Order: sequence, then structure tokens, then C-alpha cells
Amino acid sequence: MITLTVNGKPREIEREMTIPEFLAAHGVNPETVAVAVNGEVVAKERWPGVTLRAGDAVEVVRMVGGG
Amino acid sequence: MITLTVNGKPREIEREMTIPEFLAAHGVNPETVAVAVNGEVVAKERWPGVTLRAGDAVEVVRMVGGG
Amino acid sequence: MITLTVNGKPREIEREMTIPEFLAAHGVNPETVAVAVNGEVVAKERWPGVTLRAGDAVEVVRMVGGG
Amino acid sequence: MITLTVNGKPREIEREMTIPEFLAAHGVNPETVAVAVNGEVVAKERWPGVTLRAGDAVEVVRMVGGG
Amino acid sequence: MKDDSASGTNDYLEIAGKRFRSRLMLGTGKYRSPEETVAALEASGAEIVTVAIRRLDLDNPNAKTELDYIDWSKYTILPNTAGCRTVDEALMTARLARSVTGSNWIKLEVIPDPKYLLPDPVGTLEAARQLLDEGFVVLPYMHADPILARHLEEAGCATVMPLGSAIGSGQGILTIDEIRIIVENTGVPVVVDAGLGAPSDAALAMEIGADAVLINTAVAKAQDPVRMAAAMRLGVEAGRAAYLAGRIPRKPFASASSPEEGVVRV
Amino acid sequence: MKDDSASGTNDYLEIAGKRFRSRLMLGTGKYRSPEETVAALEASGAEIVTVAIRRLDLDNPNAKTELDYIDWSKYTILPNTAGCRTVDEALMTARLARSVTGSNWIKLEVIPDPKYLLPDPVGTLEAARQLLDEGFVVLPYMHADPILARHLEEAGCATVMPLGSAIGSGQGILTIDEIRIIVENTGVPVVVDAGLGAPSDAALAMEIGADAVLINTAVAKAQDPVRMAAAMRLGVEAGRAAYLAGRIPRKPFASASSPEEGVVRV
Amino acid sequence: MKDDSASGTNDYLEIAGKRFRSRLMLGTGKYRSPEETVAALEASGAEIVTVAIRRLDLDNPNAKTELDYIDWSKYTILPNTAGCRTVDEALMTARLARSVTGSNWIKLEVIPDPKYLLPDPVGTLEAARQLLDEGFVVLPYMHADPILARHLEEAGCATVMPLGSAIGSGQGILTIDEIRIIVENTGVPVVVDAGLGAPSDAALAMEIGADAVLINTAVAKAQDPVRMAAAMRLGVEAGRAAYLAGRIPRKPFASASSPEEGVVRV
Amino acid sequence: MKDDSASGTNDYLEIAGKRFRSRLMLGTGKYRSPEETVAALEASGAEIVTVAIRRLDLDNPNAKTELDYIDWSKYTILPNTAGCRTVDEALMTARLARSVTGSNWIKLEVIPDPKYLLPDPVGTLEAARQLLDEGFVVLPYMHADPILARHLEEAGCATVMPLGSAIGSGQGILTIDEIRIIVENTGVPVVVDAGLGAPSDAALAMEIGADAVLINTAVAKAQDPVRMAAAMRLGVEAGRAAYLAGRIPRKPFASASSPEEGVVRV
Repeated sequence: MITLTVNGKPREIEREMTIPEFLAAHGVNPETVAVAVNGEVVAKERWPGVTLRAGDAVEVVRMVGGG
Repeated sequence: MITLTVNGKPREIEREMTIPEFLAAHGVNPETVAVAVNGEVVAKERWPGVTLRAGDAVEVVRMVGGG
Repeated sequence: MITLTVNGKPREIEREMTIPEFLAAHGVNPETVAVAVNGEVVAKERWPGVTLRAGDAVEVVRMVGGG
Repeated sequence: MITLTVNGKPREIEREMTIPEFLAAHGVNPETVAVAVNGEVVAKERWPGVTLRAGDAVEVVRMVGGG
Repeated sequence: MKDDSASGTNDYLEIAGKRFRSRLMLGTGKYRSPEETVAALEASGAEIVTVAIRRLDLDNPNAKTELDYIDWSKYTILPNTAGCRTVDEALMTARLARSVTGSNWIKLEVIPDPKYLLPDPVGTLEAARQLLDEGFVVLPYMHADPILARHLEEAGCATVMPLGSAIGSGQGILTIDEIRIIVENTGVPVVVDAGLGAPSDAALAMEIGADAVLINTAVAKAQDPVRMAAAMRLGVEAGRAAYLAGRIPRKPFASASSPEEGVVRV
Repeated sequence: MKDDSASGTNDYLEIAGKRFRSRLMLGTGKYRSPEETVAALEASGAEIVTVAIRRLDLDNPNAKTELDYIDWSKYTILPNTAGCRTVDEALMTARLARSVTGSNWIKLEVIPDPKYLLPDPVGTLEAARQLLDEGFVVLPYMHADPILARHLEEAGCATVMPLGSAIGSGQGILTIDEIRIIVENTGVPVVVDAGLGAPSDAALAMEIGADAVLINTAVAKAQDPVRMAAAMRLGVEAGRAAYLAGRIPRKPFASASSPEEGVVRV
Repeated sequence: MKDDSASGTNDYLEIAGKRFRSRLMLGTGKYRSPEETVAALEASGAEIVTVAIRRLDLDNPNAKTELDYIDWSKYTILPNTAGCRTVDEALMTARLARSVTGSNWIKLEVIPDPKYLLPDPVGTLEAARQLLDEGFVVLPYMHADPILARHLEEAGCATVMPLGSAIGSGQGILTIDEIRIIVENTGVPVVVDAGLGAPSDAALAMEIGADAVLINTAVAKAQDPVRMAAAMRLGVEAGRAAYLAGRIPRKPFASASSPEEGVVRV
Repeated sequence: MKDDSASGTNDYLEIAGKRFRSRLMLGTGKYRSPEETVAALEASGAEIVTVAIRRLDLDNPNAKTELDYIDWSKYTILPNTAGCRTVDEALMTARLARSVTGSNWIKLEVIPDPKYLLPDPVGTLEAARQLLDEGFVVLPYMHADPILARHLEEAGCATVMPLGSAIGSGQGILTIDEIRIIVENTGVPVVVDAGLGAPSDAALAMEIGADAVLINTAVAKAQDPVRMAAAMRLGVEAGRAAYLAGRIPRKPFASASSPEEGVVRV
């Protein structure tokens, strides 16, 4: 088990994994989100090459209603 | 010649005449006007019976653009 | 006992009395009030001559703070 | 004769001179003005040591009514 | 107004038993040409159209006016007593108006002052009572005085027509609080008349619950009167729809339109 | 908008080279249901629609939102940075927005104060410059400060978006003189954002020459949001048409709409 | 007011032949204590003081009121007909007021509606005419209707007292244009009554040419009524002095207060 | 101000550790004569007086100005950077001002636009930071932008000076909501500058909690500047006293000032 900070809160995951793996593990539709790791937004085409490691700060966001 | 006051100004006419005669003498389309004599509005159906006499005060009005 | 309407409400007094007597009977300072009887204001100099009788409508008013 | 730019306009003076000399030559009361040379304000106590040379840009200002 | 209008199909203005889809009354004064008058009327969608009554020039009795170009079968004509300074002048003009138009509707104006053109509350009420006795349908122009509105309604007037601001000034609605009170307390239609300068003014009148507006100068004297007439129509429809839709209250403070939770923090 | 619209067929709003017929941008926050959101969007005629960017709840990642019901092929999406208090938060949110929407348009908001929700002039300009460097099309929300508008335009922003009054307050346009100056001096479209409460406010913004308005709370929180959306559309169209038609000037005095000559005197 | 006052030594308010230095009339209702009432009157500098007429409680006829603490030799007493809904109630109250105060001055109020407390234009004029016949000096409270003001002046009223806004509301002067017209056209003193909430309101009334103001709630219900009374006095004096000094016109554009020439350029 | 003043004996304005009794700052531009300038200063009671810095005419170096007639021992001099369009011009002018006046106080103005004379938020902040580094006491003129006020306060400015409306326009306070927010959130004195036209404007600024006002054109260009100066003094004192006294809240409805019970009914 390793611990990330996801959306501002600690979250444990089984092991290091790539962004697509992380999203799949959480049942997230990758079409609808954007991801940043350690303050940098990761373009979708680069997701498979980015592995989340212990201590990483991850943001996963979506669109919601707003004005 | 007799003198009426028509629309606030003196106006001479040849002789005493009824309202339709007066309007016709001036080339006025009777459909488009209303007439008052000495402060009383005369309904159109009563025009033929009203004779204008010297000194009568006559108003002949029409609609114009207004707000 | 007779009944007056004083300031909109019924009020019993012992007997017919003049306005000064009425005010004195109620402990009212006559300097500070005005009196109307049956819809007519009674000037102060006329008070002694006005007797309040059964059924009379009496108003007794004073100044109060107002704007 | 040398040429300075004083208050944005060319002005000829006889020779190089210090700020107090320049002000005196123009009849200016030194109490009421401030002076900048080539974009730097010169404190009054330093005026005697500053010589105005050809091409110098000089500002001489005073207070006026304003809001 | 089409069936799919923003105000809905069953939204009528009713005056003296007569129903109208349009809530914009239009005046016919001050246009640059008869063609503009006709086209502006058309663009406005107005169903009630005001006219004035004036002495005929007997030396030139057949001079055409803008009114000769209007197809009156399409409109309800509403003659006014504009220019009348006294009760007597207004009564006479109203009676002449009835004779010339054949209609007993009258927009009553009693305006003693030629500079500020403000209506006389006492004279207007007196003239209204007399005209109502004579069988007129009276739509009185008035200062935005709620108690006067009550008197006029109690006398039997078909509407009340409070002013928004000085006639022809284009200042909009400076009497907004009074008109709100009139709307709240009046059973007959409230028609805001005078001072409206732009669709925003017309929309505002409708938003606060007025039943209709009457406009003349703001259309006739616009640079493009026909387009302005269309704009006013849209403004009135917008305001009416907003009134029916129930606007948000004005609040003295801010509130976010996007969610406050879940913002990305750095 | 139909060909016979009051604004004419060739009247476009153009932002960053893209043309729009509608001048009403609509927000998607605060509606009571997804159905209302979709229907209000439809009724408004909006072509540009704003959304916010928020953290996904990873414990409930597939919860549907109102946005899942919208057919995005019909709209230009405009994500905002609402809720961001600092330049860094706004930059991060903008970049995430680009990643999630695939569009480089961003409505930039840097709002340090959670109570009054007023934008930071200095921070907004700094963030705008950075985002422009990164290739964004930046539409900055701002105080109605004409000099700040100039800075933002000179930096390369695609529009300026001055506020009318406190966001969500429904107070209308309290900054009317400033917005007039911004309109006069600005080459990019001026979009009045925040505070509009009713169609009269939207019409007024357009009448003074604004190019568009952005509305959210006034529609979403109306009693009948769909009808209010239609009303706002009409108000914007009315105001635009009036701007093109050239309104009468406001005058401090009255002028009669009926002829002053020829009144019947008694 | 001292000889070196900002308004000058020869500036009097004259009503029915009586001269006053103070242009602030003060009401005596709603104070928290008699001591506050007396001290506020003193601090205000008022010379004309209003009171109401009410039925005596015969079961407690000697209960002291705030009025018992006032030295009436210092003030001109102005009883009102507040609370009267009809002409008849106002007439009766005015006659009783004359009897109890020994003065024939009356502030006439005919207010049919207990919610909005707006005066009846028709009833007020009718009551004024009757009271003038009976020898009263009549100061009528009225809507800010310039034509009504003319009727009241022509009837012989000693002043006109148009309202600024709803009584007790503290909203200030919402009727500013109407009051300007009344000032321009009226020969008797114009006293702005009702709605003034702060010295800025009182000053504004005086700046536009009103001859005096009447204030009650804004002083009585201030947190510190005595200091507010002093503040109102200063506000009235400030506004009067400014009226006499001739203010600059309002302009829609800026103009520099420092010289435009001679700026240091870099 | 006397000991028995309406504001009380312990009410001081404190700027950069210096205490003042007067809350009215007066400008010295645009008077008709030096005598008027001196007399107006005297009548105003001002303790802080602004001046501009301008190039000397070397061909006429001893021409007297109005300032030569002022006894400067009585006033705190506050030079401004009026007319400066850029940060560099403002910095240079400030430094020259310090040299000529011997004081390190500066009223900072960075105004790029000669037509609307609106201050540059970004340039003003940049110049303020530089001048603060150089030891100046900076009083920045600014748009009424609450977030900018916060930046200026955090930078170390001695006051903030938000504008009421366009300088010299006499339009009064059009930025009232923003100034309220600035007052609520700012620890340094808030001085309302620009646009005040009459004592009612000055009083209003003080009533909403401003610490002082700065006036020039409204006094200098009044028909009688000396009397207007006295009027402004009274207006400021009135507004300050009212602020301390705690005004009644504005309410949207009426409430009677006379008792509702005990009215004589007929």
C-alpha cells in the first residue's frame, strides 16, 4: 500500500500505477476528467507514461454546472 | 355675408347654412371631422338640422398623430 | 347614572354635569385638554355652559409626541 | 554658449554653471523650487556641487494650486 | 404574439371587457413620415393606438396626415385630450373625439402647465367623473400617486395611466416605488405612460407588474423608428415574461453561481 | 434568431474569430434539476455556455450532473476559474479546464475575497498574461475599471467582462458610467457579467453598447427558469435592437408627443 | 445660529408672517425618553416643533408625556392631524388642536391608507380649503405633485410639505425632480417632510432650494438621538449655505483640478 | 472644531501618526483669485491642503501664485502627482515634490487617460510600492475597487483615496457600495476623493464611514467659494456626527411617527 494526496486528501492505493490504471481502479470514466500530478497538468496522451508514486499530489477534476 | 367664429378665428360665409352645407362649401370630407357649435358637440345625424348663424362659435376638428 | 360615549367608548357618570365638572370628576387638568361634544369642538370659555347629557358623544384630547 | 534642455525645451546659457548659479542667473528664488538633472532629483544641499553641462536635461519645478 | 410566446397563450390584457394580446400601446405623434408611422405600428405589434384631436385647417382641409395611411381596421383607436389645460377643454375634446372616431374610449389628460406637462390630479378626477357619467371608457393619465389612482378606480375608470417620468424626456421610470404600490392596490389595468426611453424601461415597467405601457416619442424620434418599435415590442414581451417567471430578489450581497466546494487549491 | 429579427441579419458577436448570433451567454450553476438546465439553455438561445471545474468525488465518480444532459455539440463551452482565490489556483484550474474540455477558452476569475466575491485587478492581469502566453483565449471577469480593461485588452484578452453589480445579487448595473467608458474605449467585445437580475438589466447593458451579457443566477433561481431564460433572450434582443436603432437622448424636461397647435380652447 | 453663520445674518424662513432662523422642524414622536426628547430639541436648534393630538386616557389622565418636559415658550408649536383617514377626522382633529394649543397653525394630514401612509391629494385639498375658511394657518403634507402644490398654494396654504419618500422609511429624497419643480413654481415655503434619514438627505433638500425640512423618526430612532439632532442641524445649515453659495453644475465628464500644463514628462 | 462639537472632543483623523481635527482636505486649484483661495481655506477649517507640482516658467520665474498668499504654518501640505500619465512621471514628480515641500507626504495619481482622468490600478500600485521603499507617506488616488484598496493597504499606504465619481464632475458618490466595502475591510483611513459636488455628497461619504473627504472643484468653482467652503465644512461635520450617532436603517416601507392609537374617529 502506498499513499497519495488525491484532491487534497490522503488516499491509499495498492501499488504504484499509471494514471489510466488509477482511474480504472476507481471506476472513473477517463473521457470526463483531467488530471494533474504534483502541480502539473498531464495531457491525456501522456497518461499511460506517468506512474503515480507514494507522496504524489494528484488532482482529478471534472466539469460541473457553474456560471 | 355673415361672420362666424370658426376654430377660434372669425370666418365669413355667404349666408346661413347647415353644417353639411358649411362643410361642403369648404371642401371638407364630413367623414373625418367632428363639429361643435357654441360649446356643444353636434352628433353627425343631427347635422342637417343645425343651421349656423351669425356669431356662432364653431369647432371643426379632425384626428392627427398624437401620443 | 347616565351613560356617555367618551373617546369612542361608553362611560357612566353619576349625573348630568358641565364640562368643567366632568373634567374635575376625572381628575383632568383642564389646561391640557380640548373637548368636543357631539362632533362640535367646545371653546374653553363656553365649557361652563355646556351640560353633558345621556347619549352625548364626548371627545377629550391632549397633545402627545408626534411628527 | 552651451545648450541645455530645461523643462522640456532647449535653453542656451553662457557657460557651464552650478545649479545655484543657474538659478541666480535666471532670477529664481531657490527656496521655492526643486531641481532634477538627467532624471535624478538633486537634493538642495548637493546643488553647489552639481555643474550643468551641455546636453543636460534639467527640470525646475515649483508648487502651484492643485487638487 | 405567437402561440409559443414567452408569456404563454392565455395571457391577455383586458380593458373594459376587450382583450388584447399586445401590452404595448403606441402613439402616432412626431414621426418623420407617414410611411415610418405605418411601419413602426406594424413592427410594434401594438393593438391600441393613440391619436390627438386638433382643429381642422379650413383653408387646407384635405391635407393628408399620417393617420390617413393607417389601416384602422387593425387597431383600437384611443383618442387623447392632450393639450387641454382645463377640465372644460378636456370634456369638449373628449366629446369631439367620440364624434369623430365613433369610439367612446378616451385617454384623458388635463395638463395645466405647458412647461412641465404634469397632469392635474384634481381636474383629472373631476373630468373623469363627468365623462364616466356620459358613458365614456376613461383611461386617465396621472401622476404616479397611489391615492389618486384609488380615487380614479373608484370613480370607474377603465385603467390608470401613471407617468414614469416627464413626458417625452426618455428618463425612464423615476416613480418606481409609487408604481409598485399602484400595481399592488389597483384592480384595473395599470398602464405606464410617459418618459419611457428604451426597451429596458418598458421591460422594467412590466417586471414590476404594470399591465401595459404607452410609448410615443421614444419610438417616433429614435434614429430608426421601425427597428425601435420592434425593440420596444421585445422589451415589453421580455418584461411581461419575466414578471410571470418570477425574478430573483435583489440582495445587497454577493453569492457565487459556481459551487463553492471542490475548488482546486494550490 | 430568425432572418427577420429586430437586430438584422448581419449582426454578429465575434470572439476570437468565432461568430455567434446570440449575445446571451448562460451559466449552468444552481438550477433545481438537469431538465430545467437543459430547457433553460434551449429557451435562452445561448450559444456560449459556462461551466465550472471541480474535484471529482472519487468515492462516487459516476454521479451524473446536469452537464451530462446537455448536447454539447450545440454549444461553445466556456469553462471558468470560479472559486480560485489566487493567480496560481486560477492558472492550474485553467490548464485542467483545457484538458477536460479540449477547448482553450477560459473565463478567468481571480477572486480573493469569499464574502464580496470581487475580482482582483492585479492578479487577474497577471494570470491573463500567463494564460495568453500558454495559448489560451482569455475572457477575464473584472471590476468595471476602464483602465484595467485597457490593460487586459493590450495584453491580448479576447473580451473584457466587467461586472454590473455583486455576483448573484440581482442588483442590475450599478457601474453604468464605467461600462459606457469601457465600451467607448475598448476594441474587443465587452460582456457584462454578474448582477443582472431581470431582462430590463440585460436590455440596458445592450443599449449602452455592451456586446453581450452573461447570466446565471437570475435564470437558474427564477421561479420559472425556462420562462425567465426566454425573457432574458428577448431582453437582450430588445436592447441590441434599440442600440442599433439609436435611442432618443435623455432630457431633463418634458416635450409633448401630440401637436401643441390646434387644441380646442373653451 | 450665530451672526457669523454660513448662511448669513439676513437669511430667514418666513411662514405666515412669522420669521425663523432655523430651517429644521422637529417632530416629538417615538423618542426613548422625555430627557432625550428635550435634549434633542435643544441640540437641533429647531424653532418649530410638531405634536400629535390624541384621546386622553380618562383612567390615567395625569400620566406625564414627553411634552410635559418641554419649555414651550421656546418653540412654535405645530400640531398635526396624523392618523386621520378622512377629511372629517382631519377637520375635527384640527379644531381640537386649536383648542388645546391655543394656536391656529395646523400641519394637515389626510392619510386614508394605513400601510403606505400616503396622503390623499383630493381630501387634503378639500380639508385645507375648509380650515382656511375657518382661519387656520395650514401647512399641508402632500405627495410631491407640482400641480397639487399649486392648488394648495392658490387655496391659501402657508406652506406646502411634499414628501421625500415613505414616512419613517429613511430612504431619503426619491422625489427630487418633482421637488425641484415645486420649488421653482411655488411662492410659499416648501418644506420637505417624510423619509429623510440622515444629514445628507436634509442637506440635499436644502441644496435644491427647499425652504425647510421636517424630521422626526431619523432623529428619534437614531442610536444617539441628541447627536443626530445636532448632525441634522449641521446638515440643514450646510445645505442652505450651499444653496446660497451656488453649487457647480453636475457634468457627465471629468475635468482636472490641477493645471494641465507644465507637468514633468519623463 | 469646538469642544462642544457634534462629533465630540476625542474624534481625530490620524494619518501616518499625525492627528487632525478636520476631516475635510481642500485642494487649491481653479480659484478665481488668491484672496478667494486663502479665505476659502480659512472657512473650510481644512488642515490638509493639496498642491500640484509644475514646471517653473524660467522667463517669468517670480510670478506670484495663489500659494504665495497662504500661511503654510497652519496647514499640512499634501503635494500630488496630478497630470502624471505613467509610473515614471509619478515617481519623478513625487521626488521633486519632496524636494520642494520638504515633506514626504504624496498624494499619488497615475492617470493615463486625459479624457476620463481615471487612475491606473496597476501603475498606481507599482508606483506606491516604489515610493514606499523610498520613505514616502503615500496617499493613493484610486478607483473604488475594494481588492485594489487591500493591495495598497498591504503595500503600506497611509490611506486609500477612492473616487466618488469622475473628478471635477460634481456627480457625487456613484460608487457607494464599493466604498462601503472598502470602509468595512480597510484598516487605514478611507478618504473619498473626486466628484463631490455639494455638502450632501460630503455628508454621505462620512455617513457611510469614510474617514475624510478631499474637495477642490466644488469649492473653487462655486459661485461663492468661501461660503461653499463653510458649507462643506458643515456637511462633513454633519456626516461624521451622524455616523457616530448611528442612523436609522433604510426601510422599504412606511412607519408612522405619531402614535397610531387614540386618533379621534368621526
